[in-house]
Amino acid sequence: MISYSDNEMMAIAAGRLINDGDVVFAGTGVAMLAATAAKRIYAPRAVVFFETGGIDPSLDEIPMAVGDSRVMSGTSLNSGLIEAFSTVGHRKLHTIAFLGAAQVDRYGNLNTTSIGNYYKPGKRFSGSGGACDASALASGIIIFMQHEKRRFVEKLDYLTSVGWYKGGNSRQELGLKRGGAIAVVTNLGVLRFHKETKEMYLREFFPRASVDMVVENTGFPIDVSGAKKTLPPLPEELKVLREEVDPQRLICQSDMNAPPG
Amino acid sequence: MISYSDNEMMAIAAGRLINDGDVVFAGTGVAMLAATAAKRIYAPRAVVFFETGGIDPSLDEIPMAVGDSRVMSGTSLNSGLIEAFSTVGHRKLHTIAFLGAAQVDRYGNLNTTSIGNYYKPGKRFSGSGGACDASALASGIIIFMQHEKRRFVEKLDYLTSVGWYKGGNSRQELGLKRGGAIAVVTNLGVLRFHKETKEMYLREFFPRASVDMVVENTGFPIDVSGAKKTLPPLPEELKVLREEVDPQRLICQSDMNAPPG
Amino acid sequence: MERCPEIADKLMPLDEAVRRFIFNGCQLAIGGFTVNRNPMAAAYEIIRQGIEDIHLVCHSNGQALDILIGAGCVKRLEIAYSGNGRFAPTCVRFKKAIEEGELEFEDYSNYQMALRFLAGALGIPFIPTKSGLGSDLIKYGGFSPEIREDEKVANLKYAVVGNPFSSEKDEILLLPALTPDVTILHAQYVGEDGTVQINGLTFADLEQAKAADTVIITCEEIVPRSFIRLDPDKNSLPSFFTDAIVKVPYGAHPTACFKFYDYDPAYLKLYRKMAEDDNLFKEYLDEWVYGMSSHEAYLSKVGTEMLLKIKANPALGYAQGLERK
Amino acid sequence: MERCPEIADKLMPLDEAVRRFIFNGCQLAIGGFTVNRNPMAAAYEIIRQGIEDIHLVCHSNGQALDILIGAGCVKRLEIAYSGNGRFAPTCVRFKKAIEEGELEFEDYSNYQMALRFLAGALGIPFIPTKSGLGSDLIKYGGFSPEIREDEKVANLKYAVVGNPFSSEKDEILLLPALTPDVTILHAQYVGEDGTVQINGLTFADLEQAKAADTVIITCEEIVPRSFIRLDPDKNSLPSFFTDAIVKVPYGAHPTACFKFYDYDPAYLKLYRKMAEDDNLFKEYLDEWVYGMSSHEAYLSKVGTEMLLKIKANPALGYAQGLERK
Repeated sequence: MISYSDNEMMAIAAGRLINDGDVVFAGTGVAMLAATAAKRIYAPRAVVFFETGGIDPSLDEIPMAVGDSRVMSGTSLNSGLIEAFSTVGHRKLHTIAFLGAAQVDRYGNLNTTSIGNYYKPGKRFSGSGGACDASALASGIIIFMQHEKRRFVEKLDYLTSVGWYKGGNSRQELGLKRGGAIAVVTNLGVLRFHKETKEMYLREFFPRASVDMVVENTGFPIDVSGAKKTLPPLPEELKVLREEVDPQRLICQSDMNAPPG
Repeated sequence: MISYSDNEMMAIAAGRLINDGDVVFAGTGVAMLAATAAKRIYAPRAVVFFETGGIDPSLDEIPMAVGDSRVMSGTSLNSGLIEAFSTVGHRKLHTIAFLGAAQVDRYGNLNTTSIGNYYKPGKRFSGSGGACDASALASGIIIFMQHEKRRFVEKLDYLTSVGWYKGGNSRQELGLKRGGAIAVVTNLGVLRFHKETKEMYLREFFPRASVDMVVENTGFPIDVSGAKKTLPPLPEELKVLREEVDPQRLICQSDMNAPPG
Repeated sequence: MERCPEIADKLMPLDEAVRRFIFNGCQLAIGGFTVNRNPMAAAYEIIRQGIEDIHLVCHSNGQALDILIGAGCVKRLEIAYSGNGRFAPTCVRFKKAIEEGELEFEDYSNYQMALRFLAGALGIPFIPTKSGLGSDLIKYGGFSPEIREDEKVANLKYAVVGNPFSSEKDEILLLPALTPDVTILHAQYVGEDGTVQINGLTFADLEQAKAADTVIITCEEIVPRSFIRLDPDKNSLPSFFTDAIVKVPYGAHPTACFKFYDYDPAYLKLYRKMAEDDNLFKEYLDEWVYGMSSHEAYLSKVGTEMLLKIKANPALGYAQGLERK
Repeated sequence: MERCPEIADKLMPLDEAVRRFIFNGCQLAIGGFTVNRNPMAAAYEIIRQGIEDIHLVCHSNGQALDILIGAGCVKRLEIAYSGNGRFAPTCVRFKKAIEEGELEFEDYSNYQMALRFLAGALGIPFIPTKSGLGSDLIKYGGFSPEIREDEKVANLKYAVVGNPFSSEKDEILLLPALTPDVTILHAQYVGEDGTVQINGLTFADLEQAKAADTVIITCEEIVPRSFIRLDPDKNSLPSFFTDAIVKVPYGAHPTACFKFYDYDPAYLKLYRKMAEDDNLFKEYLDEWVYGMSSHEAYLSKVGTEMLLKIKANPALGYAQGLERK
């Protein structure tokens, strides 16, 4: 049995959700691993791009931030924020955004702003960055989280980014005509959203996790009735991740890095 | 006595109105001669640019249209329409636009659209192009006209571009916070606008013209009380125009070319 | 074309691109400006295929606009400017069509049209500007209420609103976004990876492309990936915005293509002369458009001598000393 | 500097540029993004000159933002993101300042801030977007009514309006334009003609510059006119938008400057460590900012060894194989 890190399992599980031809809006850390791995393994015609404006960089080394010079190198095009975000929202593209968060609620809404009173918070995070925009404008978002009760909450301290809002059709009624949360990928498994109610449920748990671990670490009741065990990382998936995507092992070898908070 | 064409006299008279440091938005024909001559003779630190996006081209040959490749050659920057028009309106720049028109009224409003019923006109011209925009947004416009009664009219058939609107403060009241018509340069002389009323008056008549010719060819009563004869083109002005600005004599040698209508 | 697996499904001949993507009644935007980089080969092909009832949305598209109108392909027009510089202060067939009441038309300004394409590119429904306040561009809407019910026509030409961020009275125009069914651009280069590179001024081409549902790129050259990716700061559009890529050398003739060739003054003068007369214009179309089986045949008719005369000096981008009187 | 008559009145040393154009209470925008092309030398000089009460308007300006806040120069902040990638998921001094209630602040998103700069650049008072609907970015305004009376603060954080061009209910956000008093960018090149060229991603730099009253450009190199005009398609800003041009090699250190140098991971880690503790951070400022007579002195302290390590491979734009853990 091959050993692998949480980050590797998460990147692979998320990468498997990408379809060929998707235009993938990547963040940093595991999100970038997942996006790059997806393109190299599952979706060769996917295009990876960054909110800073870099489209389809060669990514010979893994960037440490979306402002890293590595997202400008070997690109199709170097532009800027306006171009990147209008691409995220472009009606003719199927755009998928990878995002991290400090808190998520059952409808896939995200908090990356603060805990406690907004004006004098107990804990302040980095803020929206492009998360609010990608959540509003992309065809869908895939969220990376550490699976902890304090992060999977009944009510967000601050709603930075709209997922399915209040469930049902409420997102559309806001005027957001497409998009919504596709999945939450955690160190324990993959959660999806019910078609009608838009409530989160457990779809897969990772080989090293269990349904009970998910229930214990989720701060709201969660449907786990249909959950199945995830296929572990395949040797060829790990090979691409380690040899092509992150040869310096900056992200692969550790657990999930740099989640807000 | 040196002989010179109407176009040469007009270009020189208009060029003399440009100050060092002005950012000059040039059209084609005489406007381009005037802009280029101004930079080479009177205002070396002026910058000439075009609505198509070309900034400070070398203009080794005179362009025949603002879309001519000659406005993209040797530039500081090649951009596009959005950049060019936002430059025209930029609050920190003193921008002067050179425009032509088929009709002008006493307040320096312009028609480049049509004569007669708008929906089925007796005569259709090219339309606004950038004229409406430059008139609205620039620090000032300088207008080139053939001096004819049918062009200097009591009422425009169509108001394409706002000069001083209805005179007085009416331009400001529209919400246009700067700009207005600085001068009309015709084949007969230079007309300016009264400070308070914003009504057109004759400031200069060209050496080959007279006050009477201006009165006869203007379709509304015009104040000519303070008019003075223009200094004829100086040898050095003509030398620059003919040898540097328009060495192929495409515009210099003819009378005013290509006025709409 | 087998050398380009990344764009294999987008590379196609011109007739196929027009057949697949241009349809009767479509709303169409074309790139270029007056005498530069008009997608002329595509315009000729649209005429040959007899496409009708086009709703053309233009800032200052000179030559392609005029020939599409002249050939009867255009029913409806939103326009800022129809002129060809010194070659036609007002485009001739456009002028005739308006004066004879043959077009549904509405006037805007160049900045307004560029901003409307920008709004479409940004995916926002409108964009504000001060340009147009007080002018007859606002006073006279060109389209009838029936036309305004068409889903590709905004329900209002403009809206004038107060600025909610100002404590004083501050009125501003809102312009409706444009989202054409199809945009056609002529570019210098497309890479084997689908990246588009336009050299020189881009006019409103990029906004027009990003605003559209479908984008056709005709280009002078398909170039290796290594060439197009050498300096990505110069590139114009990533592959995912384009739907058809067509290699058509001299595809902008008789308009110019910066660094490749200049405009063709003799052709533009001939065009103008023939356009002035209805019968001569029919002859012109028969001879230069319908009578041509392809753009290659058209270029043979233009002739090597002229193609050499208008060949651009690559250092300057235009044909130095070209006879232009 | 005598070689550049065209820009003689704009070329100046860094201390002069800051002294002339940055003032207490000014609204300031800075270019770059998280760990890239922050105008760090300018930020250090602002701190050395003791500028106070700055109103900083930012999308994601990581390192410069954090040090300006940490040094007490910033009173008011409009912000989308304060992080430095892996080096500081949330910028440390920013985080402390917010948690301790030391800043007047208001949150936006990156696109919202970029659009607000775009609106300022276009000279329009507001710009619409769908991004933000339903979020707490709209629900919570950060500024008090008194602050909103300041002429550089919009009277509303947002306005939600109906789209007048839609027959159905269609709500949209309007964002107020930003027009900073000063924008500072760090660029790779400025030509002797004043043309600015930025290589690689431009982030929102160009919109920030065009939106501002005053623009300071720090740059790696002043280059001949013949070099900067070789390919104008690559250039970023014409001379007339800039007010001060300052040559500061390594002026973005410890952030990266594409094609010139990478970020300095060791420095960023040291910074983070010292920023975590108030006393250590004072030491850091004394040692690395107040104690430096100039950026040259600062670079000597960084040391040749590190400058060589972070030197970018010009073909790649970054330092290949740099130790980044």
